[in-house]
Amino acid sequence: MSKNVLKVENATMQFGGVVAVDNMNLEVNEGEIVSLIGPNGAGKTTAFNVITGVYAPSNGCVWFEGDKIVENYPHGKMQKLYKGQNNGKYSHITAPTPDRITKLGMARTFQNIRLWKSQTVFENVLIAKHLRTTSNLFSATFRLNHAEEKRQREECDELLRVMELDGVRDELATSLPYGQQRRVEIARALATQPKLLLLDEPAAGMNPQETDELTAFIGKIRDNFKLTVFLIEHHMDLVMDISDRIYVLDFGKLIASGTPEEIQNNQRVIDAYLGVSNDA
Amino acid sequence: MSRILPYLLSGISVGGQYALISIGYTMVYGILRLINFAHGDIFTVAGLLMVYAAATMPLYISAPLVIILTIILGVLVEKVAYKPLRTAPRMSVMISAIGMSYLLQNTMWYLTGGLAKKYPTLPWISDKINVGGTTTSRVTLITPFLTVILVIFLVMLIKKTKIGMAMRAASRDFETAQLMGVKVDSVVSFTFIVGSGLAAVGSMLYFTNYATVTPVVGAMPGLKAFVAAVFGGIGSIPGAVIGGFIIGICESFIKGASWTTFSDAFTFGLLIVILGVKPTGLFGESLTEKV
Amino acid sequence: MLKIENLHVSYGGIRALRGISLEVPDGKIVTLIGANGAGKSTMLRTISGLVKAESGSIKWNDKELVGLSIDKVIASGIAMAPEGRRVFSDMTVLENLRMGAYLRNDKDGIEKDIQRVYELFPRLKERNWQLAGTLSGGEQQMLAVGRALTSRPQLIMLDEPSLGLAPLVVQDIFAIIREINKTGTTVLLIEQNANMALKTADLAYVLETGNITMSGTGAELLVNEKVKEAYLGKHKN
Amino acid sequence: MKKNNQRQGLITAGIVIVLLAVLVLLDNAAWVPPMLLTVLRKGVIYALVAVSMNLLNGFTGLFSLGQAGFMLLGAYSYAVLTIPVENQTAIYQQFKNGGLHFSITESLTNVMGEFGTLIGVIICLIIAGAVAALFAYLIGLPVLRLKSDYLAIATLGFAEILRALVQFEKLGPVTNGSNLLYGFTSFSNFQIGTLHLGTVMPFLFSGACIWIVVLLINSTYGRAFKAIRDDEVAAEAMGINLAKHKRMSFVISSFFAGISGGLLAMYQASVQAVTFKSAMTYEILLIVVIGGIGSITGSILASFLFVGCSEWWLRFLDNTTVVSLNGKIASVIVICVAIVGVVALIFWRNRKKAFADKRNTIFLTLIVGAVLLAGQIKFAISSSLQLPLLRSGFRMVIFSIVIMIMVLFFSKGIMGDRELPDLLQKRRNAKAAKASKGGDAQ
Amino acid sequence: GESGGAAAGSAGGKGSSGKTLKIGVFEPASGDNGAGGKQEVLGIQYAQSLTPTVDINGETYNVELKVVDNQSTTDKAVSAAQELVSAGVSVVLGSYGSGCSIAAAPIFGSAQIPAVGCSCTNPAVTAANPYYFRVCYIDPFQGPVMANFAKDQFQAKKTYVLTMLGEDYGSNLATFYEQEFKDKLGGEYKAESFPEGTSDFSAYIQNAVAYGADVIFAPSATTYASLIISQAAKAGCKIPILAGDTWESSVILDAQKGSDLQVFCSTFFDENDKSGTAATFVKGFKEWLNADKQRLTDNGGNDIVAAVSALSFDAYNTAIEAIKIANSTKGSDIQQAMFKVDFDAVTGHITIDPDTGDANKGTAYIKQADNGAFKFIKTQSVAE
Ligand SMILES: Nc1ncnc2c1ncn2[C@@H]1O[C@H](COP(=O)(O)OP(=O)(O)OP(=O)(O)O)[C@@H](O)[C@H]1O
Ligand SMILES: Nc1ncnc2c1ncn2[C@@H]1O[C@H](COP(=O)(O)OP(=O)(O)OP(=O)(O)O)[C@@H](O)[C@H]1O
Ligand SMILES: [Mg+2]
Ligand SMILES: [Mg+2]
Repeated sequence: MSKNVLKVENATMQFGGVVAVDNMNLEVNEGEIVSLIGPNGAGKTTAFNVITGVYAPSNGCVWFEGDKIVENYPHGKMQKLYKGQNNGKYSHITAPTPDRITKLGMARTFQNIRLWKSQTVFENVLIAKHLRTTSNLFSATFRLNHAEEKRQREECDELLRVMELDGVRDELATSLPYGQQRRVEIARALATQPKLLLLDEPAAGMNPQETDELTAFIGKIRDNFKLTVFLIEHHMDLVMDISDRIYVLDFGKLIASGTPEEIQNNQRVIDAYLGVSNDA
Repeated sequence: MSRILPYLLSGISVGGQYALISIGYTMVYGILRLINFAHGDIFTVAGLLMVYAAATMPLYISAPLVIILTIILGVLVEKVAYKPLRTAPRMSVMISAIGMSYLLQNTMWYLTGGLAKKYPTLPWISDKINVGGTTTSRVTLITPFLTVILVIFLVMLIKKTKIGMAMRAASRDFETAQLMGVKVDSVVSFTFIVGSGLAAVGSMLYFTNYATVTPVVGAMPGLKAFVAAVFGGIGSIPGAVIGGFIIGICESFIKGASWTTFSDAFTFGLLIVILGVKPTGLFGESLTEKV
Repeated sequence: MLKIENLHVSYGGIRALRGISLEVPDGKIVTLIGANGAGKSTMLRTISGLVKAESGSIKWNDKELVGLSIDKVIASGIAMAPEGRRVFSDMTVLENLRMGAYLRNDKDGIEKDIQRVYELFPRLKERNWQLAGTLSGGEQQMLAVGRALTSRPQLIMLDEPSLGLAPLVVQDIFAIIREINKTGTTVLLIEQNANMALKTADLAYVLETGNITMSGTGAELLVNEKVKEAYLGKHKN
Repeated sequence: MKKNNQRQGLITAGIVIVLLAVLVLLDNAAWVPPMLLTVLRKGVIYALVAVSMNLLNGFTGLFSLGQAGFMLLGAYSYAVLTIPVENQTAIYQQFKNGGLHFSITESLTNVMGEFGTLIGVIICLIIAGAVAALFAYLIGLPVLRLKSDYLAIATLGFAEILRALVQFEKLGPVTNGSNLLYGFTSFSNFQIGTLHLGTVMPFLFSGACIWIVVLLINSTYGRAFKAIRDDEVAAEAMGINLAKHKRMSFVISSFFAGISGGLLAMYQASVQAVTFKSAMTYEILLIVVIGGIGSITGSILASFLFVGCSEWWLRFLDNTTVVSLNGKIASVIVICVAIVGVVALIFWRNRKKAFADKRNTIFLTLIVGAVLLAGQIKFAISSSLQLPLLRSGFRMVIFSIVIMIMVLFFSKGIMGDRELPDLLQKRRNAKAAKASKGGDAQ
Repeated sequence: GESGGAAAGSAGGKGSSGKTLKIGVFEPASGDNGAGGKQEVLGIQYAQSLTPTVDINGETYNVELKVVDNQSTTDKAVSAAQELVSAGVSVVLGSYGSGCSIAAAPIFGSAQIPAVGCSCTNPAVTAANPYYFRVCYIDPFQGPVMANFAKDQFQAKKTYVLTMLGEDYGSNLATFYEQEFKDKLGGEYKAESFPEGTSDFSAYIQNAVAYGADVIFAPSATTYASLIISQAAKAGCKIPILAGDTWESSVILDAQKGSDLQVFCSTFFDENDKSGTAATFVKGFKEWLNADKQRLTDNGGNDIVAAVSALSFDAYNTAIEAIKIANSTKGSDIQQAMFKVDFDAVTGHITIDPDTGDANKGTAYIKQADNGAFKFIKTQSVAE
């Protein structure tokens, strides 16, 4: 049994009265590709945001590689509003900013593409290496770090080659077609040298053809970079193709989990999410 | 009480004038996301226009005329300096505003030779009256009432009419607002009409108290009014008004307490403290950007 | 009827549309399919006036649209759900729907249409008071489509309405499109989900790098080998 | 590749040496109009502060309007530390026993002579920067959390607070209250024998600082700044600590603003708090935007243009009678070159656009250029003319109109977000690409 | 650079008829001191119209005025001064407002161009600046004069002192006033300063009343002065207001007009003095002013003769005297000659103190603004 990389424990995220994520528990094991699916507004993106530190959960905690990286309990205004369970189980606040979590080895892409718009593809990837630099302001300014800089540049070029983006290396990232932009976002996330890669709807806006390419691609990078992948997606072809396991979320609660076959035949999931004839 | 009353009165009066000016800032900001640096100068121009108008015509003609001319100027500034830059980076529009402010100031300077002009005495409102043992002019009392009435009217206008909703929609996204059929240019013009009109009224109240007009006299009240707008949460009209009164009254008391050296500094200090506690001002909507 | 002739559009130096001619007959569903960056969105943006045409003409009920300002185009009975949702993020869901009906003056009619949108997307009804900016991606997409519906246009243009929607909702969306079409609204649809789009459409055009390379009824293109190969993906058939 | 770099280094070094030599020459030649030197000195100082503001506004996307405040701190720190002891009683006449009773430059001059003065000046400039940086660090903690315009107005307010603070009577023994500080080491003190170095020195100081900023911007930290500017959320998600990097940029920018304040003090040979008003910040912002947000060379070019226009070339507009021939020809040549240069640059920038798109720009550029040129020519041939409209204040009216035209027609600034070397480089690349493509086709 | 330019300029005056000698006029035409600056320029222009030429070495030089605007601020003053240097002037006159003079002094000094201040009363203008001279009295004299006046005229025990924050003229003068009032005359005072751009003075006026001041001493630029006066009048304040020389301006008259507020200022001469050079000057200057509408406008819209105009008139003549004595257009020669100047000027006899470069003057004139005109009250000197 491989050890789990990510573990979300009793996580609840509440915005005012809206419970976006409700007492969620899940695990992602090393080397797996795990998908998170569910109807719109089920709380998938919110779950990602909790995991990556964008939001501090109202209650619950997140473990990464055996360390507790996020923990919170209802306090302040939330104390009165809190509707979830496990109230009182947690008593610490650990709320690192997203950059700290990324540094630990977790990287993500966004549902709405967020590339740095005035930068080329190469620069987008290179900037993501910043968190791995050991040079300080002084040594960086006066180029005392040229060895490291050179190494990072080479790594980035290598990454672009693997991601088949070397052809557009010096184009402005945001001038590329959608599909390639998604790939640049993935490359950028990989440049931070993560152990766990979180992808939020990587195939959104892609046509079936491109979606197929992406499917193959995700498998490839998992193997190449020895990653664990956790992804959100509405394209069922992709999800069913590559997932080792799937979690299904509805109204903030996990309603099912299992292998693709199990999920595809789960009546509750079909009713809530998949619909009868799976055409998408 | 008799020690405090005069300061309170002058504070409320100045506050009301700041409030009237700051509405112009806050409305333009609300819709164009632009700090209209030229607003303080439009206020000054209104003062100068009154100086010239009152010299040749009776008040019942000159006062409305000045308001109309100021409104025309306001709209003109928008058409010349801001409209061509609708799609330009925000910083450019800001610079255009600063440039316009320069242009207005320098032109006034050129025309007046940089000398102070005496503001005409407006009958009735500048008469002296006695309040609780202190002599003050009638304008001191009128200002807060007028301000509050105008603001209530304005808030109704924006809350209850379609143009109010259109303004809020346009403030975030011109293109999509246009896709809903909003005539963005008209909405913006409307904003400038209201803003400049209020600045003209404000200038009459202000200069009635302060006697002379110089080309740069609007700069400080302009800045204060802007601070008032930020203070109240920029974009919010009631916020601007409350901000204006708070700043006016605080200032007056600080001068009363003989910390005059720091009366401006205090205004800004207060601003920084407020923003530190509430980063979007007292009534500003806190924007949650979803990722 | 919307009739486009020899339309050219460029962004700076990039030529996005290179002489497009097409027709959208009244009361029909017409779809545009094509790869990423083919110029589909540019097409819609040009019709609504968001982008200026370099040359060519766009006739809507015999009225020339090229050169009109956006609000005039919209006032002539066209509505558009733009790419990327573009909801008014600091207005509530309800206010967003009201903005959709900005040009209408029949209060009762507007209320009725808003209720209809709520029926179509119950999720939005639950979120009625919520600021649109905090909605989930899919919810925003529903709102963008709903907002276009409340304007009761003669022609509705939808740019990838199914983007980011759950499979169940995607099926619903296409049902809705057929339904509003039945009430007499002409539909111009852009979709990445070419399969569903072609099944729904009366007429379809294929756009490749700024040119129309194929056209025909939806059913015709659905079985066309080239289309299958390029746009439908390996999973189909 | 390496060879190319080496060649570039050599070329740069060559240019720098030639530039410095020319400056020394200008400084000592009798025929040079003193106004040219004024423009060069003030221009290069403004270039530094514009670059520092660009680092913050253009490269990090933090809209701050506190520049004048940090310059004030720098200017005062520099002045207070360098006023010779013997002058202090006279200068601080209102604050008996005022002054620090020591002067860093003086002490060092006593020990090491001329060289000591130079070292002293450098030390004091660094202290000037450090004081500004320290204040920036302190105020940065609360205000850098604010978003765009809120940050702008908070920093503007902070600058005003600093101004009031410096004028505070209780600090009078150090700051001389609201009175002038003067008599400290200034550019005219830089002289070897009869060789004036008053223009070279600010170029050296500013140049070194700007060079450091450029290095910084092109380093990994500079790239992180740009990422924050382009998308904060993405930057944070990619592991860039927002608070730390924003503060870093703010402090560095203020450091250089402080140094430029010190240089400005040297240039003016006097310091008074009233001159560091928000109007000064606006001027610098104008320079940054006119030059192009995010372009260092743009900021530098714009500084010289701005200072030249406001201080020199347009001055004739203020006088009902035009000055006589002295220095006139030089000024006319300089301004003609500037006008033609800018017009050419604009044309070149727009060369790719379709004519319909650039028609307005072209006409306007031509008209404005022609009017300015005609004005210059008229100015050159007239001996002593009474011209209508020309009187005190007209210069500033024209100046603001010029600014408006710049802003309205070139909303991205002269350089956009590109650098001069980039533009040249790109052209070379384009040529190369064309050549290789041609090769492929055959 | 600077000296080279100056030499080239003065040597190379190429007029069409005879040679030209340039005199720089370094005055504010705008800003807080714009009004006063314009009046000084008028005095100089009038003087030049009377003495348009000067003979040097048997050759007649036409005097050409080169007027620049220092905009009343020290930073703009620097470039304005540089402009004069680059125009190649032989002598500089001005400025109204000591700050600008202090800021520009090093520039004139290093270009070796002597400058003659007209109404800049701060001692620092000439102190340690061998090239700066002046024809008026200085603040260490003027401040005590006003303190003595307050004591003599109103038996004042308490003074409220109001100055603008960051304005050196006012705060300096106030300091000298306060010292005299408290240390020598045994009174007490309360000092406050208002920030630049203030337009609401009601709080300050209330403070003065609350303090129970016998007089208010408010030396400030006329833009603020008019606000202070009109708002004091409006608030019904009865305390006499005193100020320095800058207040002798039509702006003050306008502000005081129609109220019974007592406003006093010290000044450099008495325009209604019916005897001697002053009378001739006043008559001639009025005629000259009235001959041109622009001049009248610049003078503030009337033909009242300001003391600063008289001073600038004297400054011009002092410069001409020095040039004659030096018999040279060279700055350093003229500077040496300054100390030998000795003539009867409008504002009194002028000789220059060899240590400071200031004119030796010992009396001030006190005037009251009284419904549209200045009324001469008395001459005042300092109690020993
Ligand atoms: N604002 C813009 N500036 C420059 N080029 C643009 C801009 N918008 C689009 N383009 C370019 O125009 C071409 C057509 O873009 P368009 O958005 O119309 O494609 P599309 O068919 O809608 O693609 P997608 O499926 O990705 O939405 C593309 O090459 C794109 O890069
Ligand atoms: N800041 C917020 N304030 C209030 N409600 C919020 C906020 N953020 C998210 N929500 C609500 O929480 C719910 C979950 O949103 P989330 O974005 O996680 O959905 P999702 O599963 O990613 O959906 P989709 O597939 O449509 O992207 C939604 O109903 C949304 O409206
Ligand atoms: Mg989502
Ligand atoms: Mg598209």
